[in-house]
Amino acid sequence: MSPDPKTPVKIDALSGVPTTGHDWDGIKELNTPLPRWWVIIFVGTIVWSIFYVIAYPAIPLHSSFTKGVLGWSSRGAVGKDIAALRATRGPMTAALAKASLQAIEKDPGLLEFARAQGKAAFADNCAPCHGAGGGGGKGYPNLNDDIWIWGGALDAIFATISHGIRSGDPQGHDSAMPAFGRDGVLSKAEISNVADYVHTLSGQPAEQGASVASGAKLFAEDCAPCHGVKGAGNQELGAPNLTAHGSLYGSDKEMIVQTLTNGRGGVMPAWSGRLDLATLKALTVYVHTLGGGQ
Amino acid sequence: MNQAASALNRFRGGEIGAIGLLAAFALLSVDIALHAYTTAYAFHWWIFAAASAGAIYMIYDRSATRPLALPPRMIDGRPNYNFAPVKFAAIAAIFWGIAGFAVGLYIALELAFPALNLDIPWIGFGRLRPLHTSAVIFAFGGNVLLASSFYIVQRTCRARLAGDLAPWLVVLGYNLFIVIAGTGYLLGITQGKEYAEPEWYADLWLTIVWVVYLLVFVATLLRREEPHIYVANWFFLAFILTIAMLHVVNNAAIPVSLYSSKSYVVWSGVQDAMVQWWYGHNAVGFFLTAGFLGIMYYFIPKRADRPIYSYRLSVIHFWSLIFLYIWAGPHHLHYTALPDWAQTLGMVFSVMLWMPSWGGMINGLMTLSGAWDKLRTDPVLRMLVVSVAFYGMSTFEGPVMSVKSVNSLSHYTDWTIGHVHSGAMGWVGYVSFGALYCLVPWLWNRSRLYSLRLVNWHFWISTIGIVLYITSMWVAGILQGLMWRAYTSRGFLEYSFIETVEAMHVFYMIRAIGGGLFLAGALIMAWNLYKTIVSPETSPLPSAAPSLAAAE
Amino acid sequence: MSLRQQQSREMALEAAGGSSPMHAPRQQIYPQSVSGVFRNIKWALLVATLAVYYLLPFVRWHRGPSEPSQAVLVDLDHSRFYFFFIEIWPQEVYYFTGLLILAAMTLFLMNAVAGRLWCGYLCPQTIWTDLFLLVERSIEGDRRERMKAAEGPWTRQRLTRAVRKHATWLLIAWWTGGAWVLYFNDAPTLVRQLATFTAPPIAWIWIGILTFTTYFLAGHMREQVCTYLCPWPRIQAALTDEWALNVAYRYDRGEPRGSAKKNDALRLAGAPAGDCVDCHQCVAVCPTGVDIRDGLQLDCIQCGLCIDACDAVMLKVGRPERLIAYDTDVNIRRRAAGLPGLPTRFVRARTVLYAAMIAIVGSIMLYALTTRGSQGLAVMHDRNPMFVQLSNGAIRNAYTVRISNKNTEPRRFMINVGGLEGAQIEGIGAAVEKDGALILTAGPDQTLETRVLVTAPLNVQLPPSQNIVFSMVDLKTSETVKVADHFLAP
Amino acid sequence: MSLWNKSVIFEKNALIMLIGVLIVVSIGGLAQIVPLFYLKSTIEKVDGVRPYTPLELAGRDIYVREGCYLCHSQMIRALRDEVERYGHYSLAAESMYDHPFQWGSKRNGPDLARVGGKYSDAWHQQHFNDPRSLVPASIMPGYPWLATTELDYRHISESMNALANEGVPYTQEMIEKAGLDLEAQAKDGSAGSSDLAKRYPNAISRNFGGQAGAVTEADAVIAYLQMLGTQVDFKIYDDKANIR
Repeated sequence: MSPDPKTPVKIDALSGVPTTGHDWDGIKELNTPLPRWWVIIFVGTIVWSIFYVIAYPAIPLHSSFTKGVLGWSSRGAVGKDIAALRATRGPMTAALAKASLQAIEKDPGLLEFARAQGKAAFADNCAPCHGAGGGGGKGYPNLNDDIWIWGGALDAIFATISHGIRSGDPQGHDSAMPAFGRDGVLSKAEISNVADYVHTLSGQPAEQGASVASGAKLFAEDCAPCHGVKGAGNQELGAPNLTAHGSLYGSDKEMIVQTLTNGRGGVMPAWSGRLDLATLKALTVYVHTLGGGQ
Repeated sequence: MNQAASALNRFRGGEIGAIGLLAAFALLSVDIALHAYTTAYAFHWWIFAAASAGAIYMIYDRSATRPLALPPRMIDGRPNYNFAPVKFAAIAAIFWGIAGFAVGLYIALELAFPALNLDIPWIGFGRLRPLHTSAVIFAFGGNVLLASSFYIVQRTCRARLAGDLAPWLVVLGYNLFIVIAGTGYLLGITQGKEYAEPEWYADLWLTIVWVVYLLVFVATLLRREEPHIYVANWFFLAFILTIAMLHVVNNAAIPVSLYSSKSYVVWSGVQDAMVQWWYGHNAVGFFLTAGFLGIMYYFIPKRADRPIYSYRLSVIHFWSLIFLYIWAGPHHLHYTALPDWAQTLGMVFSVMLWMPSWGGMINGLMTLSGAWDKLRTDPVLRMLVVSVAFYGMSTFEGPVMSVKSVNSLSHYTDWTIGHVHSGAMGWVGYVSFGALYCLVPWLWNRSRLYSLRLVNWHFWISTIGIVLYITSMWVAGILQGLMWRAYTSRGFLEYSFIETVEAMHVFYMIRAIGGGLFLAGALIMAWNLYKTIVSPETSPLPSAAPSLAAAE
Repeated sequence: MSLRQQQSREMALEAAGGSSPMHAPRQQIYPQSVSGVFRNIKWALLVATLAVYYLLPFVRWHRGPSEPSQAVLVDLDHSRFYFFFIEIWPQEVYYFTGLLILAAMTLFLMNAVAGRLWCGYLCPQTIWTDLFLLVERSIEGDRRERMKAAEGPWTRQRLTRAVRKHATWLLIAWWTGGAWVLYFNDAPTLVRQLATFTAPPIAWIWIGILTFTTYFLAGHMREQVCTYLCPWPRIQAALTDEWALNVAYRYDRGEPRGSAKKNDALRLAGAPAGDCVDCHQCVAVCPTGVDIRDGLQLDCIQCGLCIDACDAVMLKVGRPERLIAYDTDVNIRRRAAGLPGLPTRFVRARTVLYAAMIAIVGSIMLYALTTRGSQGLAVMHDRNPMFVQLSNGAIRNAYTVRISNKNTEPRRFMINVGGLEGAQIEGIGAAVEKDGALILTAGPDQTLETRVLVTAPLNVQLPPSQNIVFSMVDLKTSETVKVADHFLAP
Repeated sequence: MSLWNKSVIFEKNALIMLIGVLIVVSIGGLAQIVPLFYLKSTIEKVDGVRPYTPLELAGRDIYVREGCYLCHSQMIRALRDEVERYGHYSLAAESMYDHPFQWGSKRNGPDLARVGGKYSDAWHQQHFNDPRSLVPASIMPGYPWLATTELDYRHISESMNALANEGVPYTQEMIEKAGLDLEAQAKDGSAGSSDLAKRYPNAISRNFGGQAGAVTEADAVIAYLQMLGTQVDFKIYDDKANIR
């Protein structure tokens, strides 16, 4: 401001700079010009901003926005970053595809890599049914324990993941628990008896009024061919071990009756077409090392 | 009868109107309190009812003793300043400051020792943190702003504050809002927007108070005896106006029912995020920067007894600051689902903001050239100077942190917390302490503070506190950011999240010590100011004496 | 009146006259060369600090075959920081908090003792500006010559001198940037890469940035950094007290100032006469252009050069030295009142407080550093499922365990679980079981992740959550770390 | 000269200054906020994002009430390590029914944008009761009262009505059946004639809180947490189409 004509300009004695002539409650203002460096840096940041705005997506328009001459976007960039990361992991992935499952587990480097990759693949593909940590749920096996229907050795797990169960894959596991009740093989009473017997197999006490003995007889005739005489199961046939604690569908009698009546036949997809060999191996090793692997 | 009639005659039109409105509001409050869905909500409306009744009583009581005519604007050609609301706000500021710092210390300890949450709903971290932020920003900072803006606008306009009851409505109403908001947080009443947690009814009440604040302020400006408006008042005006705009837009909400404390903000998702940080960043920009720059523009030249360094700089930096600040919000949302274009704008405007922010710093510090020796003898000036230095540091750090690549590391970490506190403790805290140390003796007509030695102690102790706080949070933030993005040589994430939490423990303890020292300093200040007020000696300080004491 | 004030006054008067410039051009300061005690101290510090800065990256320190052999190295790729015998891992970065606190307290202490010691003697801005001034002086001549040239036309000589000066500055700036990046990579390798233009782009970018900032700040901005930009001078100025030593002019001795001859005459006549001969040498040598005789001011970085300049003059005119000297506020005031000066009090509440804090923080850090473990153990319990029941009914919990070996040779560790009697521990992958414990081998400076399964014995009543302790023992040194966790059951 | 003279008009007239300030501070907000409403690219086109079920909404209200957003973000940034740690970066569409948004600004705890389905209900229950009984280094407060406090959902339909007025696609039917839907979801679909799954595709119903009897606040919060980030199927989501 050029000083107000009505107010006399005074020179500040100490700095020798004129004031604007005003006085508010004893406060005056000097009329010092702006420091040059301040103006230069201010203009500098503005110029820099103009360049930046031209280079990057910045200005909203009527139905779109300026995309920036560099063609950069945060989502595009993170895609590239992840692709680059995958690329650095490439040699390990190749090694994974080449090595045998047993060899992978013996090599600490490969194992760590396989577990990390398996964990990510598991979260994407397997967790929806088996739970985030492979904890399983009703009808979906817990992969952390030592109970395996189709086998918990490395090769068996690999086969199950690759080809699935009742998945339509010709190499997949394919057998089903018959529906003894629905198909009229056993009567309701017989089913109840068998259920009573099965209930005791895993060490649970028999229920009140249970006819364990007649159930045992029926079991030997109808069930033992698959589940074995002692009910220990048969992984070749996918027949669960009935003596184990915990069961896929629950171990109370009602559940067993249901299973006997309607049969069971859960489905696991075949992954060999969808996932590459390295990922399949990684998944196998991951599942095997969750804790239950045989 | 006659007596009653004459008593009635004593009431002014404004008082009758106020009593009527308050009575109606009291009835409404009771109705809502009786039908409220939750007891917490009912509790708040009982407070409203009690406050209305109390206000009616106070107006009635005052009318009996006050002179019939409105207080004159001038006595013997000198302005008859109204300092009573200023005094109230100054004391409220000290009270809320201590409370806010104490809660801050407690939640800092909760992060170091989570057992301190005691499994009690009301004192869990999630409920106490908004209490801390609101108490220090809005309760402490807000009352400092109310006190100093009402003081400064009167003195630099040489005019009595506009309104008779209105200034009281602003000061008391604002503190009522704080009580409602603060108790609400403890009871779990929050709308879940950072720094804007109070629910719809508290927001509405604040809107009323704030509009009256704006009216009082502008009306006082219009009454001024000076041809020009002083620069401090430009900043106050921009602060009051912009906060009103931000508050109304950000808090637009639909309540579930009149009888429910719950409401849902009308904005959602990405738009709400943008509105929130448009508000949130400018709460910093206008509440904690523009408002406190107004304080600085008065107290530094006044205390140093030197002219403002550059009028031109104040013009340029004022307008560029308020124009640029409002754009900076999206830098809180870098790499989020906010579209890239908005992030870019947030970043470049934050960078451009650097020099306009520093304009305030230069004007503050260069004003002291020629009075530099006073720093040795006047610890209050010392505080004011350090506050401006911290202002300079955090307004440099801010643009740096708004750069996307820096932000990708710093965001979500304690670096942000450190940055905020270097601004909050160093700038806002110190400039407020400086203002209070100036204001209290001036308002209560004391020639000096009770003890300058104690001011020195406050200063030395709290500087160490700030050093501990900021250094620990800087390192903590950078460390946590680095740990989050650390990869093993095989190309997998190196640390689980909980390991990064574990690594914070040491820093949280150092931070708590720093916060404790800062609180200790504030307690020293409170004692000092209390002793200043109750000390019997009354001869006014010659240079800074108000020309006339307030009549009420 | 300082140059800055003079210049702003001219500009403002001009502005008042009508033509209103947006901003004030800067008035160049031409500090004159000087010699003396403080100049020598500053030269020594300049040489010492710059030598450390430029040469430190080349100091070797052998740690082992797989480790970098640079004494001071910030290895960002592997997130390690090496400082001679110390190697800092990311989770140990809290040492830097200690260092920052120590640095702050040291600055505070320096301040309480003698004001802006940092600004005057140690700040990089001061040191590089001094270096750049040295170059300027040796090419363009001393103060008078430079001022004369600046006022005159652009002659051939002036042009060549300017080119030589800026080229030298840029060279120094470039070297400064170059030294900086050497701290982040193996120095000899990087030097070779830079020489053959095969260095990574990030190195070039950083060299570019530092070249620019050094050239700009030390060559052009100079004292403006201290006057306007840097917050530290204000804080420092606010932190000194009346007992701190500061560079000050002794009014009582100096005033009334006048020419040597005139004052000698006055003195003979018994009239009051000061020692100051008003030669302006103190102003001429000042790197920030202040007149110390105006008292304390914010531009003064307290480098002491005016003391040297004044002493030389005092010697010449035969008056006692230290008309300008380090003095305390208390004594300045006492002398003004005609009282004798008091001895400097170094032991005061503030100095003791800061020294105590330095001692406390320093010893905590020393303790932490000497007792820091060379091995780390982190345990994370599985969250889903939290436990499993095995076919025989036993309960098992799974943990992800990461061990780290901070030494430079491979080590063997044993991991044990305590707190759950009879528990079985089983490792997956790299772990080998032996006598109910796990044996792991970790390579030098490596972390190793493994999965550990803990199975509770059958027939034991388990609470929903039982405290257990993982311990990790170095099989050679028996160094042990322990980490607490939980064993969960239905 | 002229510039300084012109600026004087503001400082001589309070009302002109008021208007000047108002104009200057309005520009930035208008330029940044308004386009977010009209630009179609702001919110990605995705399938699967539905409004919260009444139980999830009640849980979300509790999440807000306890101030969870102060320590937990719900925003996975488009950065490599975040995508690796938490999953696909968050989309704007995923929070389009969030009144208010809960992206957060500080991570004292991990991001929760995709916590849904990551841990078991039982883990959440115990973690709320006593976080350090599961994670010794956790600094989270305990929330034991959630499991013991009955959920107050008398006014949940009013809440949904308020949200519907703000544009959340709650139908009249959803609002009317809110109470039933809530009970159905918390009790494994057993609360009579509720077509929860029809109204809210992919809504999971089970006893989230793990306790028999009345619906508790734990049921609601865990139901909310378990659905976070699970709505968009990223196998069919087209990243490239939504770069903006």
